[in-house]
Amino acid sequence: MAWSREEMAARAAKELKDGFYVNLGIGIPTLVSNFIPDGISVALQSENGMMGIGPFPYEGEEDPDLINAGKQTVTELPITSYFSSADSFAMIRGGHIDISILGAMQVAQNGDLANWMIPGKMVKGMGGAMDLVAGVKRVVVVMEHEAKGKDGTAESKLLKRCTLPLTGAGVVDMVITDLGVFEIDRSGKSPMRLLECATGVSVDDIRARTEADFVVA
Amino acid sequence: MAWSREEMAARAAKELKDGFYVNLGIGIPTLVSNFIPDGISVALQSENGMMGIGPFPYEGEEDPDLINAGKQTVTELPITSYFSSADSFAMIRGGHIDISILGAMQVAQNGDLANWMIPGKMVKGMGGAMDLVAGVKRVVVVMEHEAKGKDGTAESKLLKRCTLPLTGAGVVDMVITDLGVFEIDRSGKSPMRLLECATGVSVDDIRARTEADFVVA
Amino acid sequence: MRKVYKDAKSALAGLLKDDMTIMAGGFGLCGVAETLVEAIKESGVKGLTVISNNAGVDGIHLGKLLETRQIRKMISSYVGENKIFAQQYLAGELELEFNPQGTLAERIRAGGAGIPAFFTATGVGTVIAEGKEEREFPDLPRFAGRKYILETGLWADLALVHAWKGDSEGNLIYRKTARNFNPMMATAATVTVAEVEHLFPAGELEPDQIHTPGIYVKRIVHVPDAPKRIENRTTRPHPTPNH
Amino acid sequence: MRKVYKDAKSALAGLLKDDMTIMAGGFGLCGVAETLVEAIKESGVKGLTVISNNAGVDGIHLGKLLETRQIRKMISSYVGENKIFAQQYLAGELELEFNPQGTLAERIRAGGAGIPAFFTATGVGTVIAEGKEEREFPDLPRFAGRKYILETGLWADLALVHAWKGDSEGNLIYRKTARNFNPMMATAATVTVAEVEHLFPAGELEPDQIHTPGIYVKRIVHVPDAPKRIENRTTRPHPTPNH
Repeated sequence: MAWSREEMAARAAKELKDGFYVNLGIGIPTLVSNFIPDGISVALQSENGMMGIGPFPYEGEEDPDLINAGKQTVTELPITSYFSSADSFAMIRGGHIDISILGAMQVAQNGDLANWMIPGKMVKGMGGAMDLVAGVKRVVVVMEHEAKGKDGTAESKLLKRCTLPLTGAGVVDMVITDLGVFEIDRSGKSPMRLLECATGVSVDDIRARTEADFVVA
Repeated sequence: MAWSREEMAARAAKELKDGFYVNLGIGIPTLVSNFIPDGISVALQSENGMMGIGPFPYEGEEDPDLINAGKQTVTELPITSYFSSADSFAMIRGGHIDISILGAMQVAQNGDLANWMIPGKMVKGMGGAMDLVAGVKRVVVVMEHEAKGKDGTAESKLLKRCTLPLTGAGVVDMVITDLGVFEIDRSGKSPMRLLECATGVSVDDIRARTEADFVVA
Repeated sequence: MRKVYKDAKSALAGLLKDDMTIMAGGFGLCGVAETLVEAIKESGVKGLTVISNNAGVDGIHLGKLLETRQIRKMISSYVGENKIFAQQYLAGELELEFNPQGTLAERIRAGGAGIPAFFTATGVGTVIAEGKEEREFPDLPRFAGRKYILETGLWADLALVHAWKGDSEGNLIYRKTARNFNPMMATAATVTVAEVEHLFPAGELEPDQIHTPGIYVKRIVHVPDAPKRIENRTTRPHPTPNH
Repeated sequence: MRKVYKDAKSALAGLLKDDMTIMAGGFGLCGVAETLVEAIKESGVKGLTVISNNAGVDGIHLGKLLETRQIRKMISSYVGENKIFAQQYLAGELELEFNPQGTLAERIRAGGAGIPAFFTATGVGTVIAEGKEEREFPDLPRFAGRKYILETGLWADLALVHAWKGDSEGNLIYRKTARNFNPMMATAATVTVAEVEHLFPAGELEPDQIHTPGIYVKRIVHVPDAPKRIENRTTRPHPTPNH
């Protein structure tokens, strides 16, 4: 037993507070917008220059001038505003976005994050990821707990130290995996803490499948 | 004989070329807009956030939201755009304005300019003057050749070295006074050159009333 | 509508404390948040550091806070319109930090944009450069051959901005040269409070025309009767009808 | 009307030379100056350094200049959509400089704004920081307690931007997320050429809504039939009528 992608997204959505300005990464984080709790109103930012992302357009109503950072067609909301890339990253770098929820290849117990390149593979580029993790007030990673190899092996993605090139050093505040929820103290004063186990998952299960050191909250 | 304020402004206007973007300082420089040659079209920038300053409004049509950097009411033109102070000085600092014509208390033969404070007197502030002289492609000073004291004494304002605190070091390209027109090589490779004498003024007149060294072009 | 407050006093409630730093938008008396500044005066908060291009004029806008001696320090580019300012400054009762206007504007933008410091040629060789790091960039063709000084980003506890139109989300649109310092200041404070001449429900402002996205504005107050003042009224005569 | 050119080829006449640096606006295929880039392709100019957030996709926009091997180097933040890019890069035929997207945007803005260098926390502790000056700012409360790296301003020989509306003075208005990198790039090149979907005489655009003042645009060309492409078409079904 473990959380599904939807359950991970739903858990991440609980980190949102009313009035938050939010940047969601590609993949599972995108699903978070489907689980925003009742009574909570948030605005979604897209780093290509938009605050207030609406849902996908109805078929036939796609606007090539209206896309999100994943280059997907989206729509406007009553709160929407547009701005340049410089103004968008001024907003991100300046610490005005409340929370960024994004995926990762690896997270280390000290908050280091790797999610942009695998040496030896063709590098696509970091896009806005380095800016987001450096600038946003709170960074929540949502990822599978382990990387599954083609040969059936599984390697923990929650590590003592990242082995892949970093996206940011000491930038992650929380990690939500299919196995549980971890809190990281960026200052390094406290060790990483396991806050919750996924349904049907025990602390021992998690210990067995985690390279990083953690304490149980 | 010497040039009047209007003649100095008219001479400065000859430095404008068709299509130029221009920033005019307060005082004699403001008069330059009355002498723009036929067939020449320029756009006047105001550092408080406007490109394309129009004439003063008709009486009764003043708009408190539409002022120039001298806090005078002005009007719009068909070419007008507005922008923030940060964007305005990005335009100035970035070297996009073709020419700045401004007044001065002192200019030195190396292009140093002093026009913002007199020690011992209440300092009003430099406003945008330091940004303009540092950023604009070409800086033309229009000023009286001498400072007249209350006791009837006259002191040259065109000096070997400025004695007042500087607005900018090595920033002036041309000086137009009531006595003549001088060219300065900012790089310091060539000495200051006298290009023109005002109507009825001789080179000897100018030498007698100028502390700075200059050669005659 | 959680951002909308009924008046200036309530919009500032809980935000004011002695010795705080406040940014105040405007150029001269154009685009100033005069209603909010009036409420600051009435609050009696003191020891203020005020970041504002100008210092108001005697008895108007920031001039009022000078009269009441609520301001301890001004960070400005030009204060020439204000006699009380001169008196207090010469008497040593008021601190003053002059910044070139473009450096001031950029320092505010930098603060809001997460940039702790930047290099500029403005002020090199002047008193402004004293004590500041100076550097050349010979490897950058566009910038080689001259000197630059390091200037730092500014940040305030509170920013007061004035806009023409605003909506309940905090989105703002400024009008003509009343824009000036307001957009940058809105980005560079822990809390930004906006007064707007016209207040709309969200969705009424065209998203491409919004100058300040609502994320920057925590509180907003409608000031339909805000005074608009002219410092230097300059006009030309109407053309004669038989012209 | 001196800024208005009849087509993309004439708008670029005299501006192109081998080994030049060109900025190209757009995010993905949104807001790209595709007509101007097509004219660059037809000119045959080569050895280009192109500053653009992305590299087009195979056979479209900058993808065409990759096919013709006119590009020597890309300065970008993400090139994942382009297979030709990968091939040429892995074969050592193409240089690549990755910048974090926000750093890229700010470097362009800085170049246009006369700022040779600025500090940012983006990339600290990563490969991006290698060889760059690192510094802390303990005296600035907003910025104390973390590290920053020095990034430099960018400048190009030519910038190509795409706007929704433009006028004969060169004033531009962008539409929705097609704005992206275009406004900064317009400010950061020796010559900026704009293609606009709708061209107006001066005076038709509202001055408060202009995103790029005409001073930045030297040449402008009307492209009423410019292609608009969608990379990832995502939709939801229409609500059922009896819903």
